[in-house]
Amino acid sequence: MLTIILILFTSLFFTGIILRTKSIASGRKGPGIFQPVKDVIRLFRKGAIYSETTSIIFRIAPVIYFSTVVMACLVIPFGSEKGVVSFDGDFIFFAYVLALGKFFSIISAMDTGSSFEGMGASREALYSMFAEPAFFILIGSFALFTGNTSFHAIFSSLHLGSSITYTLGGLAAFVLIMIAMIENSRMPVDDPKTHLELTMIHEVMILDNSGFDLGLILTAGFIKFAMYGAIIADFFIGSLALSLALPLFLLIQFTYAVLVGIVESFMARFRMSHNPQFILALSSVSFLIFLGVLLVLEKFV
Amino acid sequence: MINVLIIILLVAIVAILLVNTKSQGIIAVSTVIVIALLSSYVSIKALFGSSYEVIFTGTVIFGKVPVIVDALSAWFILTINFTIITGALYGFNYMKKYREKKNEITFHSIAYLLIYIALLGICSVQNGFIFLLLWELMALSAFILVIFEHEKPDTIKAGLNYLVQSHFSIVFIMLGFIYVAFKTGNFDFDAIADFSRQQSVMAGTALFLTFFIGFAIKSGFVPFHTWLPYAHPAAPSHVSGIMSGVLIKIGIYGMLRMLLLIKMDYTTVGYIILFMSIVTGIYGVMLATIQHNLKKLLAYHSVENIGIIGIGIGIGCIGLGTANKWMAILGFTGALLHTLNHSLFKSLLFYSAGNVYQAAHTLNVEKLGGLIKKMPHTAILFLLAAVAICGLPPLNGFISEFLIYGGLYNWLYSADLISLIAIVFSVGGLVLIGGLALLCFTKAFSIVFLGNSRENHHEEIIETGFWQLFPMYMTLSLMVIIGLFPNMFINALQRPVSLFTHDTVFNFNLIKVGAIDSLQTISWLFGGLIIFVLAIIGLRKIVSRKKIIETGPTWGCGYSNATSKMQYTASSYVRSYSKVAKPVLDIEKREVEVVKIFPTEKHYETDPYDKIERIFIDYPLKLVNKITDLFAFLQNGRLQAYILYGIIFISSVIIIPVVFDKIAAILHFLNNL
Amino acid sequence: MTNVLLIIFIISLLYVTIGNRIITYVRVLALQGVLLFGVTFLQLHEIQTWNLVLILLETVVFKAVAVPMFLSYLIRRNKITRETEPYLPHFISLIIVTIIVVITVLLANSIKDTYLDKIFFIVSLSTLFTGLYFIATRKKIITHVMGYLMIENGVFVLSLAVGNEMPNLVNLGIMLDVFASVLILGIFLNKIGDVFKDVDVDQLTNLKDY
Amino acid sequence: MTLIYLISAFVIAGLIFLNRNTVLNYILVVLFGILQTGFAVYACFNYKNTFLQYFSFDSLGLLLLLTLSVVSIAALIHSYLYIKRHDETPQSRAIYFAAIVTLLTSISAAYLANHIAVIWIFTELTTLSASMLIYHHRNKLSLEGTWKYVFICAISITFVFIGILFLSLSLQHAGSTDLSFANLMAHKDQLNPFWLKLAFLFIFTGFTAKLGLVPMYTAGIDAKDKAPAPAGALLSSVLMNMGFVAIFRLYVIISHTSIFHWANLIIFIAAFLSIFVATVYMTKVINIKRMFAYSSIEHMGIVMLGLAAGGIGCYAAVLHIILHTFVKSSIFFQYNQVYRTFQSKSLTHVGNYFKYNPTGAIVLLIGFISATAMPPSGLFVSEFLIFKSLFDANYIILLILVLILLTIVIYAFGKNIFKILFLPVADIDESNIPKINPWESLSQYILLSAAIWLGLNPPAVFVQLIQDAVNFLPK
Repeated sequence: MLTIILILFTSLFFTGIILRTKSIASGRKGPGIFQPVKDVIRLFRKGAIYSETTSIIFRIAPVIYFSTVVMACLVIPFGSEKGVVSFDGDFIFFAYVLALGKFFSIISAMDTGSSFEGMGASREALYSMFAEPAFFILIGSFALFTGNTSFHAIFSSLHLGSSITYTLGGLAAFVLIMIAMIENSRMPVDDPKTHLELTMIHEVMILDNSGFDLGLILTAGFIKFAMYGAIIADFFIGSLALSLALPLFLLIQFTYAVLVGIVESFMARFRMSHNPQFILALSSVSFLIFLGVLLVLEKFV
Repeated sequence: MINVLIIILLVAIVAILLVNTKSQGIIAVSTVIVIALLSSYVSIKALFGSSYEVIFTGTVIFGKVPVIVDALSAWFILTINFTIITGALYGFNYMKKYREKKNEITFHSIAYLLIYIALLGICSVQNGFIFLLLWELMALSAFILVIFEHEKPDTIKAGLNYLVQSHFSIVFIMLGFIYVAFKTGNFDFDAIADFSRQQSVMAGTALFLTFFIGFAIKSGFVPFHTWLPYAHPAAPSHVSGIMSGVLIKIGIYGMLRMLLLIKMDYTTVGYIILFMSIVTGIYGVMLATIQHNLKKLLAYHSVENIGIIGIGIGIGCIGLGTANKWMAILGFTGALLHTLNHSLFKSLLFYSAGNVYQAAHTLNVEKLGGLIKKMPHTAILFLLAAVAICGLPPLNGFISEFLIYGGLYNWLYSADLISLIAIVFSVGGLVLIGGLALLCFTKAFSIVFLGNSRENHHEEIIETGFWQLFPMYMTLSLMVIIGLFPNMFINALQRPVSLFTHDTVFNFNLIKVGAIDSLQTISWLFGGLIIFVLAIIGLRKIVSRKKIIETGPTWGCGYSNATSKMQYTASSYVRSYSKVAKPVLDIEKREVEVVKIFPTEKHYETDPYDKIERIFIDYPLKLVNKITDLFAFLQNGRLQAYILYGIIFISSVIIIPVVFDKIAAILHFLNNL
Repeated sequence: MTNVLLIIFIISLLYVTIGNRIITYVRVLALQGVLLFGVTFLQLHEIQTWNLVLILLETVVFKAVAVPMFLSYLIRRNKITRETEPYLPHFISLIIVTIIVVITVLLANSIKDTYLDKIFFIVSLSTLFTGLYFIATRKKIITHVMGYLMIENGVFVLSLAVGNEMPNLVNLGIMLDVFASVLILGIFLNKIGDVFKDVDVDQLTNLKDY
Repeated sequence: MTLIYLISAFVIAGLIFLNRNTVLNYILVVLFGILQTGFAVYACFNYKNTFLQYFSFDSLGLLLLLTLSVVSIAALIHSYLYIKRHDETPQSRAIYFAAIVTLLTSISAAYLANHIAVIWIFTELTTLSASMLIYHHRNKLSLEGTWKYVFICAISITFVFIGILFLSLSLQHAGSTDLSFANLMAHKDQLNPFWLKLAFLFIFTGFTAKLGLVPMYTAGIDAKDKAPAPAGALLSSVLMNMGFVAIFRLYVIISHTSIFHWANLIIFIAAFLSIFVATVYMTKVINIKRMFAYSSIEHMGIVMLGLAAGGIGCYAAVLHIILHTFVKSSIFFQYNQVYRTFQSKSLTHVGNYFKYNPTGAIVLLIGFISATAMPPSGLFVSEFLIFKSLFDANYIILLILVLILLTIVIYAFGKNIFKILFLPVADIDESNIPKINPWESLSQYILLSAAIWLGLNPPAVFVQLIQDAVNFLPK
């Protein structure tokens, strides 16, 4: 229960922090931390305009997208605190429920019959497809490491002892961040601030959404960010007492946001044709982690 | 009971031969339903305890014929019954468009009944010889069903291809039975058990692998899958539905039956099956993604799903081999449940494809589009089936895949290095399959049903009638029920699974084996998800009550008059994918590049082909032709030559042994030197 | 005496192979018929009328008179050209037939059997194979018939070689065989003569499968 | 009775040949039908008796005689239909029926003969009568076919005669001259193996012309192609059985001598080559009739495989040849209807038969299923048992090769049959396609269902007869 509240809370200013960092980095004054949230609220108040090409799919897709993200948050624990629900193999549920959301966002993009949105959709589908194995192998290796198959059990029984486990943790964090980047379609895979529809992925998919729906989608985006932040945080919180855990959590979320901001302001987006290799590289990194785990457990004979 | 069924069948066939076309359909459907009710009654009893047994005294040649419906048979019979019924109902309405082809319809109805009986028989008969008879009866009647539209050469080609390959399968199975009979002098299934009791484990494994190949051909494991992508598009949609939903599952049944009977090195076999299945799954979905023909795409997805089922079986076997009970339970439960699930959503998908075909008279996705506005029911049904087949919540596909994942993660703890690698690759494979399926079905759905129509169809596209949609909704409802209340079905699976784990029937609710335990929670979550979605939709309604909701053209990014031709096409949707997957695929491109400043008609078309087919089918056929050509001179019409053959035969029979003796003598002499 | 006749018989074979007119073949066949009668007659231990009649019928009447006449009738009727158009030049045929004889001699030599009369065996086999060779290397259809008759003669000699306790039944059989086959062949030869322009085996290669 | 049968049959043949009156002809034909049936029935009641010293109703002979009688009735009916349609001259009709009567009679006599020379004589007779049938159409091609058939048969009959001479030679070592099978059996231990080998080799090679096996099968194909379909049915079913009987009777004796394995080897080689040749041409032919002829070759190969494999294979071989008789004859009868529909025997001009004559199409379909020995046809049983016997006798490699070949056969056969049945041909004028009376297919249905019934659920007496036929062979 605690996690979902925290996630919602952090999601309020997460994107704000990113924007702020970027504007500072580029020497601008920039909007306030809560600007994105304000935008969203305004959007909720607006009316909507739908393309006459679109069908029912286009209308329900944003809702489903949003709900899946929220659903996914339910299984995320907070350190030793359980999530709202926790069961064996809940990370499978986590991944698949997000996939459901993606499915609908893709077909809603295709629903508009615009070639640009189709382009975005196909990229989105491809990249997420490549990203999934990385995530599963990563969690799998930690499941092996801890001997549990649910988020909560894994994180609560995860204690990084030797130096090698720290490197594993580091690698895991890196992979997770990257996955988060892909899922939230940020640098270096996608650039939300580009001006050319041809080079967008996520932004171009929602070109035709407006009003309430757009609001939902953006909100979902914020929550997603915070959610992944939470997972990363869980890696390091482990079974700390709440008094330490809480600030640590916030700190991690903050640094994560800043990191994203910095990356976005000092890096250029990869070429589209290079993205698949990059994403597949993540899978191999997570496989590396898996081997590391084998090393730790002395499975090598 | 059996006699009753046979009598009903014969009466029905005679009746069909007598009455007119319309009532033929009615008779067929009603017969199917009656038989289904009877067999379901028996099977349900078998599924919850008392299994049904009759033993006929056969002839001297093939011994006694036991007919036994145990829990495993029962599960498959029930699966078959449901799809057969929906298929019959759907087919009855589907065939209304073809009423003028009287003979074909007569033929078709009889074949439908025959294949149903054959399937039931295969699931229950326990005598190898009769099994073979029924097996081929099934193949033949399936062939008859497939070639309904026999004026098209492709249909005949597909049918023949199917027939020959299923003959290969029967050859392998036959060899298996002959081997058993050779050792034990008996054809019924007890003999197989005796065999594996007497012979070594190695022999058992060999025997199983022989059977496995036979059944793998039928159920379309890579590389034996090549008949599927031809047979399914050629057949009428309800036939594709039952073929992909039921027919290929009978192969799975065969494998499981043999697993029960034969004692073997389960671990090795498990690894073999697991490996083949992963390859099958990934290869199937990889080819599915690049297909343009909707039914062919679905056919390749059947291959993929067989792969998933196979992964389940493989895990189960390894579980048995390594005495990891929960793993075995999860594996087999997942496999069996996925068998049911796949038969549901795949038949539903084929039925929808059938509706599309009858409305638009084409299955080429590039020519379709925007159908959701014309035929909303079909679109929604297709969408939900697609969601299910991608294994996404909250539908049934997720449940079975979840169980299989559960098995894999359950394997982790008891695993050594090799099996850990195996696990990683299976998980990776399974996830990849999921991802590709998502890519593929987003493509299929959105190109066929969404956006605008890419071609103006000469006649008005209209939604199919209620009675044709009714069986589809039946299927859908069962899918939803499995998705939301999986535990009912899991409980039904206790007995079949406990046949494999060789222990007393256990109650899943009492034992706390990880994945199965969490199904309860998951069904809650699914419910929650649905409610949440509805709530938000409600909220949106409330919020945007007095807001202006208007419609306009799609935002063309500045370009004002976009046409439907400018929409994203299927090939362009998967282009980046096919570029990545080039080495595996085998796509023939034909394009006219833009040359001058004012370009003329430019065109670009791709034609996907199956690499494995090139290797395993086309090349051997070429070889056969080459060899036969070498001997074509024999019948050359020259009398002298004909006489010469006789002389050559006689003289060679006389001379060759002599020559051999001489050579042997010389060699002997040389050795002595 | 028998051996002399048999040797003449073999010589007749050699003569056939180099004969370049059809009529020669017919004559040789007649000669062979006579020779066969002589041989059989000498073989008989005691004269039974019935048996004698049979042999007379089979050899002189049939092989030496009826068949040759019939053949020459066929030749005249179908206006068959007088040349025998072999595929191979004569001297090669001669060599081959000689080789055949030599081989049969060797073959017979290798067989140790008291019941078998060697020289008969040699003659019969060489006749047999010469006949087959004859069929294989001649163009005209009528020469095929002749080759066939030659084979029949060989078989006849063989039946003598086996020893003359042959049951009459079989004797009857072979008579019937020769008779029937010659008749049939003759009839169809006529037909062929009617249907086709010239009676050449190359005409008869339409029924084939490639 | 046998004498009466033979004489009256030949008399009937002569009468038919002589008179030119249609009605009288058909009356005589019917008479013959009755005679044949009566003789068959009579044979059943005199099982295991011997007549005229040269004929005996043993089990194999009886089985095949019954088969022949059944098929011959159908053949006569179809011949009647055939002749009626082809508005033949009285003369050709007379010759046709006379020939067919002679053929059937001499085949029956050959089945029952217990003396190799007698078999030989009747074989000669079959050649004569068959040649008449083949020449029925009196055109260039039929003439050529007849010529080849007669010539090849003459040569092979000579081979057989040489074989018989060698046989008698080897029998002389046993100090006996009587060539009846019983006598040979009695002296089986004293027979001289060397001459016996030669004898078997020549007799086998000679009879392959009738049996339709490598090496002398060649002319038989042309014969079956050129003869009218009803006659072709007889040539490719009962006549082949005659060759089988002849070889089988000698084989029974060989099987008790030292050269048994050698003989088996030869049979294996010939049989396998036959199947191979059949496969080669099944993939090549465009002439439907020849395709069926090649399929017969393939089946004879399978039968001989079963015989040589021994054990249950011998039983299966006899079963197979009987079932094949029914199936193949009905296919040939049906072929005639196909020809009437399309007026062509070339695959390129024939197609979508299912549309024009469903009843016949089903016959062809069932025929195909039976001819390729797919379940649930009867031939599957026999073929299955033959495979099993090969497996039991440890000829695994051979078995696998054969299975591969048979699969190719199924592919080729299926390709052509489905072309005939289902694929429409491009330029066909549907107006002059005759409507074919379904009842004409009745006899074919009866034959096919008989094949299925005998295969799947053989009556005890039938099984017993086959057992008796093969129980002289070593188990």
